[in-house]
Amino acid sequence: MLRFILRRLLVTIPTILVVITITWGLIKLAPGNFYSGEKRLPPAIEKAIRDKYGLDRPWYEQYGKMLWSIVRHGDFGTSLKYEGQSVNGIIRRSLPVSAAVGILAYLLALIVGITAGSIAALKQNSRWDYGSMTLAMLGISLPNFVLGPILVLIFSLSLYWLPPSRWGGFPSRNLILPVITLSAIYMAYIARLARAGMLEVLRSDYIRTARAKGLSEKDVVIKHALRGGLMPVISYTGPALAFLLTGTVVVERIFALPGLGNYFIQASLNRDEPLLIGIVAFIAITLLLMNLLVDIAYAYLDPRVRY
Amino acid sequence: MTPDPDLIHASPETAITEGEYVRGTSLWRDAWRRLLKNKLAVFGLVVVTLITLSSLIGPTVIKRATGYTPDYIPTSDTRLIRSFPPFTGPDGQFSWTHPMGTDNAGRDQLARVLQGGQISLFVGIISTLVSLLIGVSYGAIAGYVGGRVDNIMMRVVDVLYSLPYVIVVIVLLSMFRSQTARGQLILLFIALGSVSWLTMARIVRGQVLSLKNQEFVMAAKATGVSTPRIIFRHLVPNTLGPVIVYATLTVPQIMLTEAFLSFLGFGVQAPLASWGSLASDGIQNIAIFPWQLIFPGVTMALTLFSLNFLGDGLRDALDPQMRTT
Amino acid sequence: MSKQKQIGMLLLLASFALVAISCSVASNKEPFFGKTVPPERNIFRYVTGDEPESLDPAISNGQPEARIYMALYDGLVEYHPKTMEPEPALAERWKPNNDSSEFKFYLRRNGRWSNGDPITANDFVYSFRRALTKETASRNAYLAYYIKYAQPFNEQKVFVRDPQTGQFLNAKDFDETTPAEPLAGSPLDSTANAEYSEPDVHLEGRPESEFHKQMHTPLRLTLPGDAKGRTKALDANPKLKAAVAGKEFVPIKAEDIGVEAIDDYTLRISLVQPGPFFVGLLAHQVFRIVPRKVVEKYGSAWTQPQHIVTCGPFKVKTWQPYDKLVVERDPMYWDAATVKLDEIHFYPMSDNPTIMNLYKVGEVDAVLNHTVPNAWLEVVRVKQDYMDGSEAAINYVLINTTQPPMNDVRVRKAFNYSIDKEAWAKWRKIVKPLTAFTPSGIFKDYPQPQGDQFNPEEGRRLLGEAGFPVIKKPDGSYSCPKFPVDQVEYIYNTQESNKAMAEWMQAQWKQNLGITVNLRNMEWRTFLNVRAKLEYKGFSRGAWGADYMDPFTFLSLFYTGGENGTGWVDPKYVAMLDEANRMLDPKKRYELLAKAEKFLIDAQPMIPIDTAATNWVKKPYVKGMYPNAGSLFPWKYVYIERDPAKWDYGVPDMTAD
Amino acid sequence: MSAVESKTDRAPLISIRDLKVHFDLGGGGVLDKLLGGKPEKRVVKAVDGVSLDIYHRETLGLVGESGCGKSTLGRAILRLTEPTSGQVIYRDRDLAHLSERQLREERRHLQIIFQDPYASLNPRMTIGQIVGEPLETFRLARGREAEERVQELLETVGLSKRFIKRYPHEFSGGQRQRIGIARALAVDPDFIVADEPISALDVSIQAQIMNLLEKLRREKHLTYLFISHDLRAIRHVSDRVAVMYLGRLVEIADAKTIYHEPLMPYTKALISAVPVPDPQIEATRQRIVLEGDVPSPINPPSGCPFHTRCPYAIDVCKEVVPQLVQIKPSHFAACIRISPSQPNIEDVAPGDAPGLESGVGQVR
Amino acid sequence: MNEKDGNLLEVKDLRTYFETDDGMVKAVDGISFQLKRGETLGIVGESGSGKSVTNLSIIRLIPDPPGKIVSGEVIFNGQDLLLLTNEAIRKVRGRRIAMIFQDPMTSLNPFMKISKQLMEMTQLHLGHSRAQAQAHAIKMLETVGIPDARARADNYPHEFSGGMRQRVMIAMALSCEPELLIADEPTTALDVTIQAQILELIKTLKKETGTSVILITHDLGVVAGMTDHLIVMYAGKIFEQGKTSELFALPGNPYTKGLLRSVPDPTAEQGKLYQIPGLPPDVAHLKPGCPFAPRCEKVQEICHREFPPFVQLNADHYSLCHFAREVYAESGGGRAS
Repeated sequence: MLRFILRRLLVTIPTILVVITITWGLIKLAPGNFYSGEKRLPPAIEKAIRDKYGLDRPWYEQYGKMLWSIVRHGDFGTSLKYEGQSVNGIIRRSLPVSAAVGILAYLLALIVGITAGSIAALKQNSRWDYGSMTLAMLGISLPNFVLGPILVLIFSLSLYWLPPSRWGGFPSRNLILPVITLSAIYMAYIARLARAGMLEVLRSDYIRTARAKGLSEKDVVIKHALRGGLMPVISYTGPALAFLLTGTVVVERIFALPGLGNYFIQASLNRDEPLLIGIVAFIAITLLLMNLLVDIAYAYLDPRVRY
Repeated sequence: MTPDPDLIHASPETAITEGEYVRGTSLWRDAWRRLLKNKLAVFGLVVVTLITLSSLIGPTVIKRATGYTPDYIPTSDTRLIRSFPPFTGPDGQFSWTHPMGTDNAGRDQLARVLQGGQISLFVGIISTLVSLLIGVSYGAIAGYVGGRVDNIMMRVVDVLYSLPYVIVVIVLLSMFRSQTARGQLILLFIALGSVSWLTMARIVRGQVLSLKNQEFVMAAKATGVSTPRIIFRHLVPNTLGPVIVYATLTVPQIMLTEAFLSFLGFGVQAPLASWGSLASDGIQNIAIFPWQLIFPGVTMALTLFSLNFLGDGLRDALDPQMRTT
Repeated sequence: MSKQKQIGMLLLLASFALVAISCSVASNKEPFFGKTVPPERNIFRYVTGDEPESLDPAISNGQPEARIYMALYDGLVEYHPKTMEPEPALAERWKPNNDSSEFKFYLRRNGRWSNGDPITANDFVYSFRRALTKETASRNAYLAYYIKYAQPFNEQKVFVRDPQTGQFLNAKDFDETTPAEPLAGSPLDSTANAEYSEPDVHLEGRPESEFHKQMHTPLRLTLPGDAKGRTKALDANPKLKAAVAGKEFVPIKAEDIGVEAIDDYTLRISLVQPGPFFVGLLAHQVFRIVPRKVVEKYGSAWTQPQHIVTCGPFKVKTWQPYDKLVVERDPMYWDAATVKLDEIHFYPMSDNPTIMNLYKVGEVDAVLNHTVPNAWLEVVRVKQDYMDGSEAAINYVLINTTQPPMNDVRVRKAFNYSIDKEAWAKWRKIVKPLTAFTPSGIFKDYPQPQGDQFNPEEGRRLLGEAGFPVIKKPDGSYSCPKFPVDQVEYIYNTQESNKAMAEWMQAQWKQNLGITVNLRNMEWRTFLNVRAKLEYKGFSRGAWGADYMDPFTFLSLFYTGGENGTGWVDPKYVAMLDEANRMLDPKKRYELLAKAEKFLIDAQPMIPIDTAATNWVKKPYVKGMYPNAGSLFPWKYVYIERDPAKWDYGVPDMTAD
Repeated sequence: MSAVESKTDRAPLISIRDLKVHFDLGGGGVLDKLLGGKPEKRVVKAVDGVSLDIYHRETLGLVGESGCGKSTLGRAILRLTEPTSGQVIYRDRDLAHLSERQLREERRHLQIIFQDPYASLNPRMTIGQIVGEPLETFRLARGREAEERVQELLETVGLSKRFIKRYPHEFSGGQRQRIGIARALAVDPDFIVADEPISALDVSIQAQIMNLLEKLRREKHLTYLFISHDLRAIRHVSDRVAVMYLGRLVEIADAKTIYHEPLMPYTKALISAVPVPDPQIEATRQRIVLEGDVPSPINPPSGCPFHTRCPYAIDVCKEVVPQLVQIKPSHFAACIRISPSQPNIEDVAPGDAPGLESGVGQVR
Repeated sequence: MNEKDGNLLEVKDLRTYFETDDGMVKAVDGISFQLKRGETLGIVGESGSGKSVTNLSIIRLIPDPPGKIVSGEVIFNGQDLLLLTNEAIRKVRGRRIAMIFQDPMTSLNPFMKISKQLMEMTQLHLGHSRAQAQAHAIKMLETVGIPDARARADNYPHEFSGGMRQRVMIAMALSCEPELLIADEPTTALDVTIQAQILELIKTLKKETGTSVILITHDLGVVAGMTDHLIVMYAGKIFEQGKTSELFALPGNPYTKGLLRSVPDPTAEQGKLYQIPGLPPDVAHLKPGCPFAPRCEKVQEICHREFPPFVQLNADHYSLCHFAREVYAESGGGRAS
């Protein structure tokens, strides 16, 4: 197991380096710069800014310096756009925001999704099944940038129940709408995955065995079916959680949350090189780590899987 | 050589039929038949067809009927340049002129939604095709060849996954700059297609990995079939089910991305619009003119909703396993 | 089966619900936009716009930051809450010399930093020098270029000194930019070019210090600091090259800048030219002071909440970037008695609908300028909390004048003629049509010139003259088949209002000239890059808001050649502006500026569209905040009024004092 | 001396020499050593040194329990599974060492029929396409001619030629197996590996397929390697039978001989385990019931792989790897407890290993 | 014979149908049989003949939908199982009627330890405490011949070989000492040597516990040595039933006869094997007449037209054939009435 984990981590390193390198190259290719404004700055000032951040040094020097700082100290430098703020600090600060919303949304999605999916599977082709699957389809079909504003319209702008946006700390009422918006599609996916998984398991021989043993339907489902039926949900959790943890751009934009996804877009738009590279590397690492974590969880949950 | 008479003795098929050849229920015809039995899929098919048709001919019809084109801004009369609620005329009274109301510039929303449908459906279809073309071949090759090649190909996918999409699009659009709306649209397709295939590649690879040890592949190998032919003739068609389902899931993803790009300024260019760009415009005004979001949003959701049902139905219909009880 | 019905029902229900909600929202007859419940505590919640780049006032040039700096830092002067005229801040009073080329500021003695340290003239000297240091890389340094030797110092130039005599070479001996012909009818003011050979007698008698004397020696010659740039400059001017031979180059030091602390509470600023408007400039963020000790101790991290020391009415309490900046009343502030709020919460947000939604539900008390989306005006403008005021800002369309067909002034004019700016203004509701390049009605006594009015006939004629005849089609519409449509486009950066404007322009040109100009929207920084590098064809969106309250802030956009995004450059225009700026009499100066402006609009490197208007909302219980032309608010006057009788019902009176 | 190179009047069509197919399960890398997870390289020795001649026009039955490597051997001969080492000589060419292109040419003559008639036909191709594909690949026929040929093939295997446009899912298991056979026949092969061709079929259909294969062998002069775990079927269709256990051949003899006079304890047990459809016999018959399971090929037992279950095993069996040796004329076995002089294991004195002297065993 | 006394199970006119896209599949269509206490009944048939469905119907494990027990009675110890409540039938399952299935690889829950799966049985039905159940589980594992049962009880199913898993299944099935054990193709997925082991085991355990057994298989060899009575099924119908010995010796149905002849006889010389021509029928589209008619070598015109009668050939030997007596006679059993 340890061996497996270490091997996976080792494979990750070159991938991350390639990602960093390409991202760096892309920013260099992207037109525009972080300091430009409606009125163009006098050349001398532009030069001063470029000198300050070493942007006029030869490319290999800039690249080497960046890489060395990352490899040697794990330091992604300081943001260009936000003077004096370290990239690591920005990530440390924005991650909890994204993570809070993301994890809550995923928990909600898990609870509702699994319940709905399992019920649908157990009562296949019943009203329950059609009802929850129609809702799940709706969840998949309604893009969150439509759903979010509609929720805001109803619960904030019309009913004045909940704040329409902003981060209000954790926990706070501000979280409710973004969490629902974010979880909708995951809820729907999980419901479908859970249903499919449960249906497959319920058809399997060992469930027939369990029934033949005389177990009640409740025990058959809870003790025997659930674990196997939810394995697809587990493997979906990895990438899903990684995306959720690292912030979902759209929801963070709609609800003006100071999360990682927001910084990610801002860094791209601002051509904030160190910040973007830092976030990209962080997201890539999280993605790979989450996948690894899921594999480990899989091995833990499914005794047949061993590494 | 004459067949051994007792070998073909009275098998049930002999009863089936007339004619030189029994054209068996071909997979497609059979699938079609099964699809028609699936009520939800038929619902999906009907809605998608209706929306597609009305997107195609709707704007023309509206122009004939009311004189409005999707990009008509009534600049001569500033009174008209504002957003009317659905079924409301400039006088605030009931009117059939704008069943979906108008947008900020006083343009007929119905015409715009229909015209947006052209773009959105087109974007969705083209990008999905790209994702099919690249994703399926890439995944199939990686999965079939396996070993080091597979490893490298999948690392490439990992890397592409992790790249900051916005920056990629910025660079792409600045490197291949195009003045015309159509050129911009093509660039948009490239930008969207270039990321849409990643997940598809992974899915197909997974499928191929499990398929490639099946005996029919070995049988093909044994009869000397070349590797490309094995991949594209034998393996790829058998990944169809998951591919179709994922393809239908790609469409909303693409539309979402397209809307987001429009939102950031990389999407379709005015006066063209897509459902995504209409919706993101609508979001701007949600507190004041909710119909600007609701109509494109609902049309889009309805389409995706139907597409999903259709995709599910197609998957079931095309699954050879589903046939045997 | 029932499946279909279920789906149908679901969708139907959903759309009914939504339509019902939409009606309830639209038919809102309240006097104010949303809730009007004052916050429980004595705090004020304000949306500033984009996330502040830094809390260091020297760094950033944005308006969001400017508003925050106004809470945290003080300068010599502060903007008047209504007129935006400079009013005394850390400087109790000031005195210009007779040609406004030198100012003496008398500081108040009770100025203190938030850590209790007294504020002295040296803080100003330090802060100004720091802002101009190349390493600071201040985006705003150019605003201080009026200070003597500030620009060459910022550009790291050198003086030229004769090693034997120790004498510096003077600029005027090598000046080549004398105008080719007299620019103005009136003779040049004699003092403008006068040498300061005599000690300054206009002010308070004799020069007071060595430094002051030095400031009054003739302007020294400066040359680029790097060898490459210098060689280029010298090669271009043989006379100069000869003169420089054998001389030594002395880097310009911070100490050479024309800022002097006469004593702890007296500051003198010497300018490179007369600057009647200079005091107005001093309220700008770049002239606000920073704490030397802290800056030197922590470097760029000095603005972090745990280190920062400020000098404004408020000091930093907590800072969560991209979330909120909380500032609290600073008891050390010299005018702390006037400060009414306990705290201000600055919310960095940039998405207008989101901001407006937040405002509507009463989560914020006021929002920044240009937050009400155009389409909302219909609803919001009639509310009593809508802040409608004239603004020192304009919208215009830039033209890339370097490429055909737009290099032909007739074509440019044709496009200008065929835009109905009146109709546009009517549609936009709050803006005023503009034919010149300065905002109308902002600068008192400024004789703003008039440009061409809407005249599509004339436009079509000019276009035909330029070789692109416009044909009237049987159905009454126009077409211009010869016009190379693929050679023009209209670029803009993605934003609702820009898109609306672009579509409007497109429709106007199509209607009046029969030319369909392609629109191309871009992401902000790509747009800036494309525009600055003239990589666009035809037209580009442009807008500018005043840095300070003077027409020059607009006219100077075309001052530095080539960098204005149009490629249009005319030394004559530059000379005209120079001449005007050398004029001491404000009235005459205005006349000359207006003349230059007329010259500019006749050349038509851009199409002026409108004078912008302030466009924001504040809750009626927010008092002491006015829709001034720069949308900059001295926070110490702002307070929360809990008595509805005293609320603002409508735009607060801007004329009363 | 290699046991299989005995004199026969017939020339072998295919000669397999010391064929090994090992599957690497990972482990043993630098990382593994460092971390101690799987310090040993783990290898499945699916086929471990098999030498075998298959003669013209014979049916060689290959029997063994699941996991013994019989299918792997069949596939390795055709190089559908890459052999690790050894040779497969066919017409003086070593199939195991041909290039991909040369191999593809040779495949014309060597075909395979699979166990699972559901999995071995591409569900998305018509019968005509499936059967016609080899023709197309080897450019044997095209267009009208190819179609006729396909029809002919279908009739040969007892299917109506009218089925040509239909899909596999429309057929029953037996019919699909016929399609698989038609595909194999399309190229006119010399040699067919029939890999458990009847295991997945219903009893009534098994007989049909066995008869068909037999008829085709007669008519088309085919040579079969008939792989099965069903001793009854093997006995019925084969001329000679080879018994495999854990990747090795343990006994080869005529079908009749092996059924009536098996030498190896394993073969005996195998035959005795087959239930006979006759209540009388079943009631009286004394079965040899082997203890335990077939050991895992990852960690095969040392010495004779069968010693863990063998009722006759003695201590030496744990150390000595028995070689396949001719015990009786044309009857080879790999057991150290028998020898040509003492072929009957029951008669060997307890504890004796006569085979050791006569070269059956080799200390590893 | 007095049927009331000895019968543990009596199935009467059982019909189980499945609704599919292709139409109604009559998987089991009106079958009746009895099983005496302590006896072993074999059910033989090819795939799709309805033998498994019969047995799933007995303990009501037919997936519904699409399956449905349309009619019939299943009288177990005098009680009609089809009339029991869900709660009551659950008490029968596992406790009184236990099942083992064809594929031991998939029939055990892969996520659960062996011990837990065994313990579940006795905890549920016998009210064992954890410790009791544990001890019992280990005892059962030892009984079925799992070496080192105590240690291996904590393994997961995948750590067992196929034969071992089938032993575990048997241990589980027998842990509540059921009155009836239904073994549905218990050896099909196993190797011959293992098959022999398992069959021996079932035989031994049956002898020890006196449990009645229904053994379902397609292998005539398996039933030959194991069963007292035999049922041959084809197309959802019982084609022939009788004492095993008699049925093998004197088959009274052309299908049974064909089946017996098509099994290769290892003792005989090579040569052409007897084969039943054609394919098993499509149960969804049965024509009137005898379902075996298209494949029958004794087919007459009547066979295509009329459904054959269930002819009694001997005391408890029945055959579904128009010409049952002729066939019976041909086999040498003509003398019986």
